[in-house]
Amino acid sequence: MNDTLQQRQNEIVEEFEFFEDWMEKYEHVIELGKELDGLAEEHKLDENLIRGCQSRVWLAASKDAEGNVQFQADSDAIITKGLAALMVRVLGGLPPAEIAQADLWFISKIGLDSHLSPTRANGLQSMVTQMKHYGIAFQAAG
Amino acid sequence: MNDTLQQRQNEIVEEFEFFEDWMEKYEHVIELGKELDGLAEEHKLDENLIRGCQSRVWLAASKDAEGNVQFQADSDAIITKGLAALMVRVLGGLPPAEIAQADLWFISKIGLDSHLSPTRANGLQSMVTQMKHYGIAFQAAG
Amino acid sequence: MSTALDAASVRLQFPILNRDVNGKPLVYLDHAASSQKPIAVIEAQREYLMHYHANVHRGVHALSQQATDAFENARGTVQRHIGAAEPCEVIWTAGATDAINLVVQSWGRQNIEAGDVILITRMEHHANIVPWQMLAKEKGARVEAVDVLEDGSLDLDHFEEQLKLHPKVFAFTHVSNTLGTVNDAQALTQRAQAAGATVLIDGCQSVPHMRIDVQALGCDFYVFSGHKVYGPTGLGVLYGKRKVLEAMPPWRGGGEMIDVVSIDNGTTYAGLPHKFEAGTPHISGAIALGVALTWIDGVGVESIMDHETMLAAHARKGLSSIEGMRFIGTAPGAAGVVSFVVDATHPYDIGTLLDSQGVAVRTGHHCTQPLMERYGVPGTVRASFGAYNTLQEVDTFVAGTVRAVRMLRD
Amino acid sequence: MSTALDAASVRLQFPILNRDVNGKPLVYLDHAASSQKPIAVIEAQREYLMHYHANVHRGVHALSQQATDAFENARGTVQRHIGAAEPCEVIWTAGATDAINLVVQSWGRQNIEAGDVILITRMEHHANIVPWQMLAKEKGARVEAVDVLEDGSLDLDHFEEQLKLHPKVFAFTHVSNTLGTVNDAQALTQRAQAAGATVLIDGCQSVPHMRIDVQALGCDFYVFSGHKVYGPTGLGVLYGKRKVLEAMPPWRGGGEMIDVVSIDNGTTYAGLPHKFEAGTPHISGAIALGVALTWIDGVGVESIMDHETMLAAHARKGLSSIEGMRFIGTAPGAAGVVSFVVDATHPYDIGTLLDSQGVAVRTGHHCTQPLMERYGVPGTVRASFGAYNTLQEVDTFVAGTVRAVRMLRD
Ligand SMILES: Cc1ncc(COP(=O)(O)O)c(C=O)c1O
Ligand SMILES: Cc1ncc(COP(=O)(O)O)c(C=O)c1O
Repeated sequence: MNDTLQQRQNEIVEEFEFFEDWMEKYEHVIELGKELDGLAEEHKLDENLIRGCQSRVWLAASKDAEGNVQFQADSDAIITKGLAALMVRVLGGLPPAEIAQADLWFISKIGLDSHLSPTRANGLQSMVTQMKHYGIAFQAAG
Repeated sequence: MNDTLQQRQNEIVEEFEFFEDWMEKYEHVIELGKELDGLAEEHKLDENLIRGCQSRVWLAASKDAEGNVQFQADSDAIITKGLAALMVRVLGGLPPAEIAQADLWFISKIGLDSHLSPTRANGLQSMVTQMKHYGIAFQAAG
Repeated sequence: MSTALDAASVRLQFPILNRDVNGKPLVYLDHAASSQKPIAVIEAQREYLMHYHANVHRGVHALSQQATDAFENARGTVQRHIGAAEPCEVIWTAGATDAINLVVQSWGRQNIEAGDVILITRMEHHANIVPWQMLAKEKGARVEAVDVLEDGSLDLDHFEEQLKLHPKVFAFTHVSNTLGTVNDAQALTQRAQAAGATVLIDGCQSVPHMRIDVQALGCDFYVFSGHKVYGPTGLGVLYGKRKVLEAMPPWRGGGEMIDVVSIDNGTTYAGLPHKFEAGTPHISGAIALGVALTWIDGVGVESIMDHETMLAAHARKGLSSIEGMRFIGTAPGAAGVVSFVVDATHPYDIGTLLDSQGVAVRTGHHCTQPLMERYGVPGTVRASFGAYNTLQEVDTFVAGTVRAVRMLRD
Repeated sequence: MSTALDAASVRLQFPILNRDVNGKPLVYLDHAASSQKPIAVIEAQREYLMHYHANVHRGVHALSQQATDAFENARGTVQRHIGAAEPCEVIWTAGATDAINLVVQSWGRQNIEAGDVILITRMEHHANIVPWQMLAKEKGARVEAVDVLEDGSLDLDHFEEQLKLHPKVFAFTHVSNTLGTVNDAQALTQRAQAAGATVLIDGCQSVPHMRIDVQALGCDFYVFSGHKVYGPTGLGVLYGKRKVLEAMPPWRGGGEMIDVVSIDNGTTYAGLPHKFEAGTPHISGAIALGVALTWIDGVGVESIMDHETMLAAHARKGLSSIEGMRFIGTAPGAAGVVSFVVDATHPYDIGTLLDSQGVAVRTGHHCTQPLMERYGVPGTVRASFGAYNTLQEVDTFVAGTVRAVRMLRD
């Protein structure tokens, strides 16, 4: 288990402990969505697009100088984008192998797991799968 | 209302009043079936056949010297045949017009109406319809 | 004038409306996707399974007879409810989608030829688009659509234009599930038939809200789904004119729909309605649908329609105060559906925030992607109302939307 | 060895078995036509409608999410129950008949060509005959059948003969609903596939009684109906190998089964399993079927099979004393079905007299007319047993039959 990974998830869980109801939680998620840089229009390419039935998610990834993976994510729905921001915060900059094996327990801990259900039409579940695939691919590519 | 028709139905109802349970009723129906002459094999023609899903009924009709209708009926199932015998007993020998308009209330009175339901697969309901059609046809034919 | 509906007493009959969602009382405004069920419908289905379930038809035993009678009585209830001439014109299907596919694959494959035009409208549900597209592809025919005006009403000039193509069939929705537009089904049917088209009407969103008389409409086919008329899931209805149905070949083969089956000498088929009802039917569903339609009659379908229209008007009024509000579908006389987008917000976000306040609305394309294309939106937020909704619920919904928009924009 | 089933305690779970028929306690021996439902199944369906009904998929609100999860969980239950590799290999249909028609009209119309041979058996239910005949007629192919031996088992020599015709498909029943014959599905599948055929197995009469492992069987398709496995009406299952399903075109068009719908630019389809599930599904039915299969697992399907076999043996023994008794289907290892005719009596009469004694049996051709032809009978009397039947009920049935025959003969 990677310390950074656990620490980041713990931080987020603490951050969300404050909120008394759903609306406050979403308020924060929306804020995170707004703060996330997202992708420039010209990078919203089809190859980066993960089509949910209702909202669209873009995900791009690259390997930095240290061999860690950097993610860029965006969505046309702000709540989806906020949740994507959380994923990027947790997984971004980690080594490929750790991403591939990451156990993302924080999502259910903060009560937003319903957004990641495979039957949810927002594309988030596919985004997480895609992040792990990047991990596997960069690992294989060495 | 025709007296004969009412009288015949009343007789049958009285006849069935004796019976204490279903098995006794059917015993009697079976007896009636066995007593009915039925049709000779060579008269079991397709044109006389009424196909139920489960049992088959044959019905032939002719006009006698007085202009009344005489029926001959048969079935490969004996209970169906017994019920057919009751119909012949009630309607046989009546003038066409009366057959066409006959109200056959005895059937439900003796509790055997389920056998005449249009959803029952024995062909009896179609036989009664057919008897009335003969009434109409002979009436029209003069 | 119909008598005003007493929503409070109607509500009592819907057990689900007592529940909470996300810690808030449920406000169910997703009627057009699927209606909730009154207790009478739920209990009818349970009663059946508890006390007289058996396979229908062909059974000599009492249980089978009882089930068959109830099943066929339900067919009679549907017949009377939609004004069909005979029970055998009512065919049970697995849903409206299944019913349309039956027509397309039986009538359509028999009658549509290469070069033929199939006319639909741009406001159709996918169920009334895709089957025709599949048929057109198979046969080398083509699908044309009547345009929709900005307010969501049908473009009648374009309709007349399209009729000049001599479509073999005109398939259209009586009421739009996305816009709420109520089409003049009788007039459209007459014009299309006069131009030589066979007419199918999608009644999914009309049967829950309006009195239907298929003979007065004059259409050849009329379809609807049980689950949208306070009835069961897994069951729909195809109405067809007897003559039209009789001329059609069967679609599904199997038990019930045959007369004689022989491997060596060929097979002959049963008459209506059984010819189109292969296999063991959805018996409990049919019985429950009969109860649902009887329930609607008890409340009064005109009262239901008036009530829903009133709720929709109230919702529109409340929502209008939101800056950047754009209603999709504003035709006069529209049914109890309010569809909208709000500038600089995504429908998914509004739906999610309403959900967290206990309000269930539908967001997305509502299975009408061509309409989304038409209006240039990725989807809409849709609130749709049923007999059980109240003014107070509409207020909760409006306040929730105002709050959601504020959160998303700030 | 499985543990012996406690029929008395199983019975308690079936409310319908407490009722009277014609003044006598109901003895329900028509399991093969449709099974009765345990209270768990009835309540699951009711619970759903009372507390969390909503249209599935695409909904952002909690109710829709809850319904979708339950619906998809049920798919997983089916997958595990029949040993499928993945949930997406389980397709919901309106019943077994609908499932076979789906295969015939999607796979069949894509793969069967003029001159091709479609192989079935003479013991098939009409559901596994008529759709193939319709396809054969459309394509100019022909339907051939494997003969049935006098004892009701499949004529394996004839099967080998027929394989020489290089059938494109072999469709056969796992267990015969009329004879009770249990076919060696694995061996038949292997032989047929080795000869180049795609294999469909009709599991209507096996899933209620046997442990099924579709991967071990190796078949391409496996179908069954909910209402015969202690489950709901209006719902069936098509299992297909992923690769086979993926190569098939969709059958019904509509909502849920699409990816992008455009009138002008064409339409693309969704992946498995949705490609084959157009329209709103039978949500309450799917959930109830999941519960039914879980219920079977709880009792133990091996125990059920043993129990039924024991009842059938007891019935045969009792009936043997009747003069002129002729059993139709006497192959060793047959499932819990007893079919017979008695000299100089008509099945309809025996059925009617049993009914008046409270005993529900099925009479007629049981949707297997080619078998009736084979045995030269107009129909049979069929008693079929489920987990809830008891030895005492079998005694009532035997005594009732003895009495009926005496009445009919004297
Ligand atoms: C062996 C067999 N196959 C197919 C069917 C058809 O099933 P359903 O009528 O539920 O579609 C049945 C039952 O009627 C059957 O027993
Ligand atoms: C107008 C319209 N047509 C067709 C359908 C399809 O109905 P179902 O999904 O019940 O088959 C719907 C509902 O989804 C609808 O609203």
